[in-house]
Amino acid sequence: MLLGLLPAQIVTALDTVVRQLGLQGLPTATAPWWLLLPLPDRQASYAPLVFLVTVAAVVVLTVLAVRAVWHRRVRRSAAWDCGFVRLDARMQDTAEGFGQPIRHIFQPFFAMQRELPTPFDRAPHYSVRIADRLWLGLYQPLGGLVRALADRIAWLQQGRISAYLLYGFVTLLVLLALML
Amino acid sequence: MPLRRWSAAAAPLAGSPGTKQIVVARENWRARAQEIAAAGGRLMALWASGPAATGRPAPRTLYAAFVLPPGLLVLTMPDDLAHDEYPGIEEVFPHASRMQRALFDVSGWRSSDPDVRPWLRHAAWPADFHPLIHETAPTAAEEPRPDDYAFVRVEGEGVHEIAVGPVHAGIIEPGHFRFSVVGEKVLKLEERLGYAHKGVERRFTELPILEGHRLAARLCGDSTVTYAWAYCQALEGLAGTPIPARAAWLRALALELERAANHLGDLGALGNDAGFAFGLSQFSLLKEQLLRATHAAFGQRYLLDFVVPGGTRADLAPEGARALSDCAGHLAQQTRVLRGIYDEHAGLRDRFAGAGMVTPALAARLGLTGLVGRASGQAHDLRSDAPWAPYDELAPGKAGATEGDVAARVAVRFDELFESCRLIGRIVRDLPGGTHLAAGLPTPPEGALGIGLIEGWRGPVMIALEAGASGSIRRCHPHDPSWQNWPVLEHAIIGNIVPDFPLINKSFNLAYSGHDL
Amino acid sequence: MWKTLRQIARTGIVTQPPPTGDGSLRLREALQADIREILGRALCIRVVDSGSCNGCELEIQALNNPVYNLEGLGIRFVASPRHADLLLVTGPVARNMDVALRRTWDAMPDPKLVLATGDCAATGGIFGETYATRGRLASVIPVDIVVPGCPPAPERILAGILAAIRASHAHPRSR
Amino acid sequence: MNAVTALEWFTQVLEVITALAAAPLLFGWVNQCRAWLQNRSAPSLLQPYRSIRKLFHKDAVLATNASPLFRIAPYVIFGTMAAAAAVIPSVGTHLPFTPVADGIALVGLLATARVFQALAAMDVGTAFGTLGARREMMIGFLAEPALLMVIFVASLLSASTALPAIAEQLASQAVGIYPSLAFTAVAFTMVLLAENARIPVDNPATHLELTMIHEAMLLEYSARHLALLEWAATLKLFNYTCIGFALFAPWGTAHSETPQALLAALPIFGLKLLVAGGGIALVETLSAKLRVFRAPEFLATAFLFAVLGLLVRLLLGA
Repeated sequence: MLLGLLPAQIVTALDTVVRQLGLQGLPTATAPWWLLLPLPDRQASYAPLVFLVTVAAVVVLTVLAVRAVWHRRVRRSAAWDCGFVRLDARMQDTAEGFGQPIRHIFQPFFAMQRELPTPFDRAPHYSVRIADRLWLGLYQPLGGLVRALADRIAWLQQGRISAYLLYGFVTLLVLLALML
Repeated sequence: MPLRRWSAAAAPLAGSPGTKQIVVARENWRARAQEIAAAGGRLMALWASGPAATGRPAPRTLYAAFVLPPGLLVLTMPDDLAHDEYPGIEEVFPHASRMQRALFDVSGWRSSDPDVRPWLRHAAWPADFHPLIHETAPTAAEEPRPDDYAFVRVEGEGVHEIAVGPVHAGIIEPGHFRFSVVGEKVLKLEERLGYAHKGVERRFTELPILEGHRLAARLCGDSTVTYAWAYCQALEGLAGTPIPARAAWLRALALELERAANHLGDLGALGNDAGFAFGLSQFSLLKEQLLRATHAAFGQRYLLDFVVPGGTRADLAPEGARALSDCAGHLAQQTRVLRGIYDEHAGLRDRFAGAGMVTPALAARLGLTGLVGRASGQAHDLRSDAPWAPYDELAPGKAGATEGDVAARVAVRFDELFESCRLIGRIVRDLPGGTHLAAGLPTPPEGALGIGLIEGWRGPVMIALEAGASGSIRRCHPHDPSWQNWPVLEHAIIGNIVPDFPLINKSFNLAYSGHDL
Repeated sequence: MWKTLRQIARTGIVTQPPPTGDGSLRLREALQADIREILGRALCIRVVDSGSCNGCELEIQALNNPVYNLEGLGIRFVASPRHADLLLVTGPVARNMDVALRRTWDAMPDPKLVLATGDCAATGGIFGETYATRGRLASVIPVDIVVPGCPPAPERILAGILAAIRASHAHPRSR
Repeated sequence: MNAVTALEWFTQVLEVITALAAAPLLFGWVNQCRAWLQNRSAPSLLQPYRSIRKLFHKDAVLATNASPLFRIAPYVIFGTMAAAAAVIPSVGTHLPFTPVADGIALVGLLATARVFQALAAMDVGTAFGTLGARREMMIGFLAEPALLMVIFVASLLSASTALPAIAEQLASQAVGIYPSLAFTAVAFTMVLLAENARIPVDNPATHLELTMIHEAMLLEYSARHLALLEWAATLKLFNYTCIGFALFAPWGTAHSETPQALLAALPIFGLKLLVAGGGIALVETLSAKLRVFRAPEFLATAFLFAVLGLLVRLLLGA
């Protein structure tokens, strides 16, 4: 939050650290303190604090202006339901539904198993199982390989002190043989 | 073939050429339906009739009309009074389910099929009131109560529902759609209709039989000529009076004008629903020009009450004839240009192709009919399959496609529009002389059943008319092709995403009012 | 692309001048003239079909075509009742639509107007008042303007809309 | 930084007022062009103003479960759009306020508005609100990288990410056309259409709730809140158009703060707006709306165009 609103100060503070480390610092800050980057404002500029204040001010100004011209009443009524009264929680969009378009766009990346109802079903049912193709094709084999290796290596870990002592002894012997 | 064996006993229905009727016992009801299905027959309509009385027991009769290659076959089943339910035929004809549910709502006769949720009845009147068998209507509840309908739930993680309607954002009729979705993906669509239920079947019984065409004309505003003609056809069959040739030709003219106007409207709306406003402005302009030509010819933009028992209300004057044939030529020429633009527009093509697919196999299984059916390989059009006068002379071409997507439905509309323009020109040119209205229709005999069957722009419309005592109506059952096609829309949306639904729905363009009765 | 542009150029501007508002369609004088004037400059319409046969809808849709061109008058149809100033209702108020119609009316912010379109909304029409319908719209929600007709021509609907928002010298129809 | 003169502040204030006043006009102009291209007579140029005025004369209706966020969001969105207008050069480039935020910060500012819009849409919990919010976020997360890439290319050419500096630098070039800029201009136009709910990504004229993106998020709003949101939408289009001018058509902008220069710049600016508005209407007339899942492809194409521009600049130095 602070970084977002006062970036210039923090960047400048960091800059001194950078200079102390003997590296080349940022170009000398010439811009006013409230700008994002200590860069000339012809290249890029962003003043988050002013920005936020301005947007807020414009919004408040709008509210005041509308208050000045609008003198009518507010009435509460049921949400517009196309004249059909019985709306229930089933008509709320679901997370699954909200994400569906994006999933649709990235369909090639997913391996989907869908169970779709047909209009002939008396008790229709829907289910979907989604898996990541990258996961299936890349990470899962890689993970399998690592696990198989680990399984092999785990054989070494017999869990007895005598075995570990033996490992140490063998290692010493090998080192000795190499030295000679 | 078993069908042939028993159906040979069917008796021709007086006044309705090509239509036969046969009485079937209760235990044979489902078997007969199966045999008809096996022979390629399609369920047209299902209704019950019985004198309005205070509840059961009353001598009621169940009717089912099937379209078979030679013509219409009406199966009749008298109530044996020993059973509360009649055998349901949902398994044979999936679209029978809603007809059976509606039949219970109005006639109080339940089928044995599992889905017994109300269809036309919401919460506005009590469950034990059935408008066709109870004399006294219940007093209206002070506070209207919202409907509590058991929608099918899709279980599973992350599934949520989108409820749309009955009040839609556009200028369209009321209906409720319940989507079960995950994000944009549609898992299930369930329709809830009946919002436009106006109690027309009961209203018919309060009208004199010679006045009923006025109500028929107002069952479905976009198909007013179709319905009025179907009603008058049934009535004229009952009365046994053929109409003058000129009247038949004028009715056909009105029917083709209706078809052309609706196709123009749809083609524009389809473009607009795909975000191509140019299409809407161009086609709606053409439609306006057509309506004005109609006004110049008959003094009306939409031909409500144009078809009357015995003929037509107005005749065609030479100036009107010229206005119509000029307009038809102009329409055909402009539509050719616009079709080129639609076909070459990559964006539109991308929206239309592959959207809302109904394969011919699925269409056949679900009984898809009419214009939408013809786009899915169901090449049925009464105008050429079982032509009535004057279509036997006009010999209209049959449009068709097999892709079953929005693009195919657009293509069929274009083809039929061109054909309608041609027919309008032909009718205006070769209109036979004579009178356009037969004088004095006799009162039909009590208890007789007449069937009217007309291929409207949406598909085949049927009206079953049962005469009552001294010129009254005992029972009138109108049937819209939307009964067959609404359930198919629930299938067409599968595999598509939520924002494509309006376009698919528009490409079907089914009736609400005509369906809700 | 060129074909499209050529077709646009060939067609040209086809909008015809709007009719004048018909004050005789007015049932009551609900809003003050200055408010009406402000609404009228940017009127937003919400359509509810309360069980009509779809005939009126076809003529309302025609208002959007380039000939009548409602949009050119600063009037448009909107998707949400929250955005609407005028409720345009067709049909004999099917009881199944009763709740939905009231809710739509309730969802609209004041000041608002109601226009009954077609014989059904005006009187109940051929459907009347039955177990399934409530008959005329005025028995369900307060109505300002009535445009009869079966279906009323687009010019008539437009005249009704304009009567709702433009000051006119005709007195409200006595009931 | 130089001492800020009164005239510079005057330019700054003029800039914001121009934006607030001209944004609805630009919107009205686009609508007029669209109407003409649909063979109809057009509504008044002042129609957006009339709409805003009307909304200020309406009672507000709030959903019973609407939270304070729902009520605050329109002010925040309007405020951010107005603040954005302050850092985008339109008439003049000598703006004392621009050092506060450069092009990159501007993208962040626009994203803030988007987040508030989406949160407010989801606040009431109706299906359409979340539907719109979901699609808006999908469009947003694809459009932002493309927009950033566009700004990077322009800043490579002018060695600055501050929009006025870019505009000044590009306007002072002898040769006006860079191939890299041509690529990025295409990319930017695509982003502009997507971000402002125009065809082919969204349809501003649709009545179909299920297909909406931007409109779906406004369905619950009424009266003053709706007025602010509609005004903010016009401001957004105006801002994007001005970003486009700064990057691709900086000619005619006042580079000094003298009143004469500003007066000379105003008509040129108006002319540019006319052309841009007509261009948007023409694109909208000739194209159909994409399927929702084609929109990502559309924006990915925009991103690729921008990257192409970047590569052309880096590799060919053009």
